[in-house]
Amino acid sequence: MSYGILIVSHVPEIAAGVPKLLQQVATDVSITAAGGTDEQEIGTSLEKINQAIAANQADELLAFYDLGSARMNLEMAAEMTTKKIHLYDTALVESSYVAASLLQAGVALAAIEKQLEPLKIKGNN
Amino acid sequence: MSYGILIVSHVPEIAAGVPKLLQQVATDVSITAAGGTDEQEIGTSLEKINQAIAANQADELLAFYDLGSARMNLEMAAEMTTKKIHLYDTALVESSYVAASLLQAGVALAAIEKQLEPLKIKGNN
Amino acid sequence: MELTLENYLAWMQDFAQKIADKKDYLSDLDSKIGDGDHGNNMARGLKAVSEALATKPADLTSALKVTAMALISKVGGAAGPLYGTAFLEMAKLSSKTVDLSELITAAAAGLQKRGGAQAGDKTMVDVWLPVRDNLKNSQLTSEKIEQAVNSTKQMEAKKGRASYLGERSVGHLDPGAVSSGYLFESMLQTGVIK
Amino acid sequence: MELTLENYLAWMQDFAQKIADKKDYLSDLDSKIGDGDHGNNMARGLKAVSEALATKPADLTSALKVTAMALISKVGGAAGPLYGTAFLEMAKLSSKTVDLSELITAAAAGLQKRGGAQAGDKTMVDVWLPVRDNLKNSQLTSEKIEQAVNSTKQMEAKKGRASYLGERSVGHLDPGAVSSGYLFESMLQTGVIK
Ligand SMILES: Nc1ncnc2c1ncn2[C@@H]1O[C@H](COP(=O)(O)OP(=O)(O)O)[C@@H](O)[C@H]1O
Ligand SMILES: Nc1ncnc2c1ncn2[C@@H]1O[C@H](COP(=O)(O)OP(=O)(O)O)[C@@H](O)[C@H]1O
Ligand SMILES: [Mg+2]
Ligand SMILES: [Mg+2]
Ligand SMILES: [Mg+2]
Ligand SMILES: [Mg+2]
Repeated sequence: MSYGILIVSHVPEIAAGVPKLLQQVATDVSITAAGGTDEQEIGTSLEKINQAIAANQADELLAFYDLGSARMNLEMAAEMTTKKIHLYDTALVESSYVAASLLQAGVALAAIEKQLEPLKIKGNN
Repeated sequence: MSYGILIVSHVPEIAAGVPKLLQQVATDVSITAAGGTDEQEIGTSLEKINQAIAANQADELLAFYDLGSARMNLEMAAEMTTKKIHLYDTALVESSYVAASLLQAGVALAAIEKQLEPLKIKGNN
Repeated sequence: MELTLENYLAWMQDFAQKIADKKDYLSDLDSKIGDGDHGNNMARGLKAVSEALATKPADLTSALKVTAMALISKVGGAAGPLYGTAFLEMAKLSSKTVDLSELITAAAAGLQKRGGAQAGDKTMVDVWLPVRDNLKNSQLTSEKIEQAVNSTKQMEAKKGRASYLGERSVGHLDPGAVSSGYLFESMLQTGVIK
Repeated sequence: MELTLENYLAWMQDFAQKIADKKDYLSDLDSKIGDGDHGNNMARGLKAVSEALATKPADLTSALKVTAMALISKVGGAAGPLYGTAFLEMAKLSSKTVDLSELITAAAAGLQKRGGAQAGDKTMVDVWLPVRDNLKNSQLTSEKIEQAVNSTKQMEAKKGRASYLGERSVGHLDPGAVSSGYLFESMLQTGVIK
C-alpha cells in the first residue's frame, strides 16, 4: 500500500498506543510513531520523527500530532525527507483512526481528507 | 480541588500516556485513567472505569474517551457512582489537555465547557 | 409467551453454543467493517454468562441480572454495554411481568437508549426492532429473523466503528445484527415462544 | 555591525551562561502558563550548542549551522524548532551577507514562518520583531529589549501552550520572550553591535 500513517506525540506511551488502536482496523497499513524526547521525557524529538518516517513502509504519509510544538518538528522533518508528508491539524486519536479505517478500505486520499475536515480542531496554537 | 479528570481509552498505553501530558500542566488536578480490557487487550472494561472513578480524588469528574464503545461503558459507570461525571464528546487528547490547563488555572466549569465546545467531534458514532 | 427461569436457561445455553460455534465467522464479519473482535468478544461474554448461570440463580430476575453483569463486564467491546443494558432492562421489568413481548420491548428500548441507534443505522437494533414488533403480533418466525439480519447488508452504517467507513460499509452484514439473529433463533428453537 | 566567527562565539558563550544561570527562573515562568520546562529545555539546548561550538567550526556559516542543529535536536519543546529555524536562516544567509540587521531579519522571518505567530501573540516573536526593527535603525538598547520582553506580560496568548489559557495568560511574562531577551542582551554585551 502506498499510503502510511505517522503519529507524533509528546508522550512515548501515546505514540506506542495509538498505532495499536489503528492497526486493529488497518492490518495492511504501515503505521509508525514518534513520542517523547530523546531522553523519553515529555516533548518531541526531530530525530525520532525522522526515524519513524524512515521506518514507515509507505512513501506517502498521513501525519497526525498532539500539540503545536510536535507540529513544528513534524514540519521540519517533512522538509528533510523525500517522502511526501500530509500534515493534518485534526484530533490525534480520532482522526488517525478514521484515516486508518479508510486507508484499509482502499479509499482515495481526496475522499479521506474530506472525511477528516470536520475533525480539524487545531493548527492555530 | 473539587474537579478531576477521567480518561477512558481502548488502549492501555494511551490511558497511561494522556495523564502524563496533562499532569505536566496541571500538577494539582487529580487525573485517573482506564484503558483496555481486563485482559489488557484493545477494548474497555467497566471494572477499570469504576476503579479509575474511585481512585480519582475529586468528586466531580470531567470525562473524555476515544471511541463510541468507551462512551457507553463510561455512561454505565456514571450511572453506578455517586460522583458527578461530565461526559464530553470532544477530541480525547486535545480537549482533556485544555480542560487540565484550565482546571489548574482555577477556571470555572462553565467557562471550561465553553472552551471545549469547538473540540466536539463525536457522539454520533 | 412467558419467560420462565427454565426456558430462559435453555435459551441461554443454546445461544452460548451458537456463539461458540460461530465465533470465527462473527469476527470475520467484524474485520470487514470493524476491528475484527465481535466473535471473540461475544464468546468471552457468553462463556462468562454460562458460568454465572451454572451457579443456579434463584429466579428469573436473578438469572437475567447475572447475564447482564457477565456481558457488561466480560465482552469488552460495544456489544458489552449494549447486550448488557438489554438484559438489565429485562431483569428490572421481570419483577412486574414475564411476558416475553414486553420484556423484549423494554430490552430494545434500553439498547437504543444506550447506543442511540435508530432503525436503518446498520446495527443490532435493526434485528431487535423487527423482532420486538413481530413478537407483539405473535408473528415471529425464523424467516423474519433472517430477513432482519440480512437487511443490514445494504445499509450504510451510522453508528459504531463501521460508521467511519461511510458508504464503504454497504454490502457487508453487521456483526452485531448477526449475533442478535442467533439470540432470537435460539429463543425460537428452545421453545421460549410456544 | 557585522557578525564574525569570533564575536558570534563570544555571544553564544555568554548566552549559554545566562541560560544556565536563569534556568529555574525560565521554567518557573513556563509553569505559570505552560508546562514548566522552558528553562530545562533551553539549558539542555545551549549545553549542546556549547559542545558543538567547542569543536571549533571553520567559519561563521558552520558555526550558525551547528548551533541550529544542536537547538533543533536537543531542546525538545517548541523553542527547539523555533530557535533552530532562526539560526538556520542566519546560517543560510551568512554566505551572502554578515550584516547583523539582515541576519536577524531573516531569522525573525523564519521564526514566524515556523510558528505562525504575529506581533502581540505573546511569544518570543514579540521580542524578535522590535529587536529586528531597532537594529535596522541602529537604535537597539538594553532598555528596548527589556521593554519588548515586558510587553508580553499584558498580552493574551494566541500561540503555544499558553494560548489554551486565553485571558488567564494575561499578567505573566512569556518564557520564550524572556529567553530571547537574554539572547539579545548577550548580543549587546559581547560587543557584536559595536
Ligand atoms: N451505537 C450503537 N448502537 C447499537 N449498536 C451498536 C452501536 N455501536 C456498535 N453497535 C453494535 O456492536 C457491534 C460491534 O460489537 P463489538 O465488535 O463487540 O464492539 P467494538 O466495535 O467495540 O469492537 C456492531 O456490529 C453493532 O451491531
Ligand atoms: N507558535 C509559536 N510561535 C512562536 N513562539 C512560540 C510558539 N509556540 C511557542 N512559542 C514560544 O515557545 C515558548 C515555550 O517554549 P518551550 O517551553 O521550550 O516549549 P513547549 O511549550 O513545547 O514546552 C513560549 O514561551 C513561546 O515564546
Ligand atoms: Mg468489534
Ligand atoms: Mg473492539
Ligand atoms: Mg514549555
Ligand atoms: Mg514542553
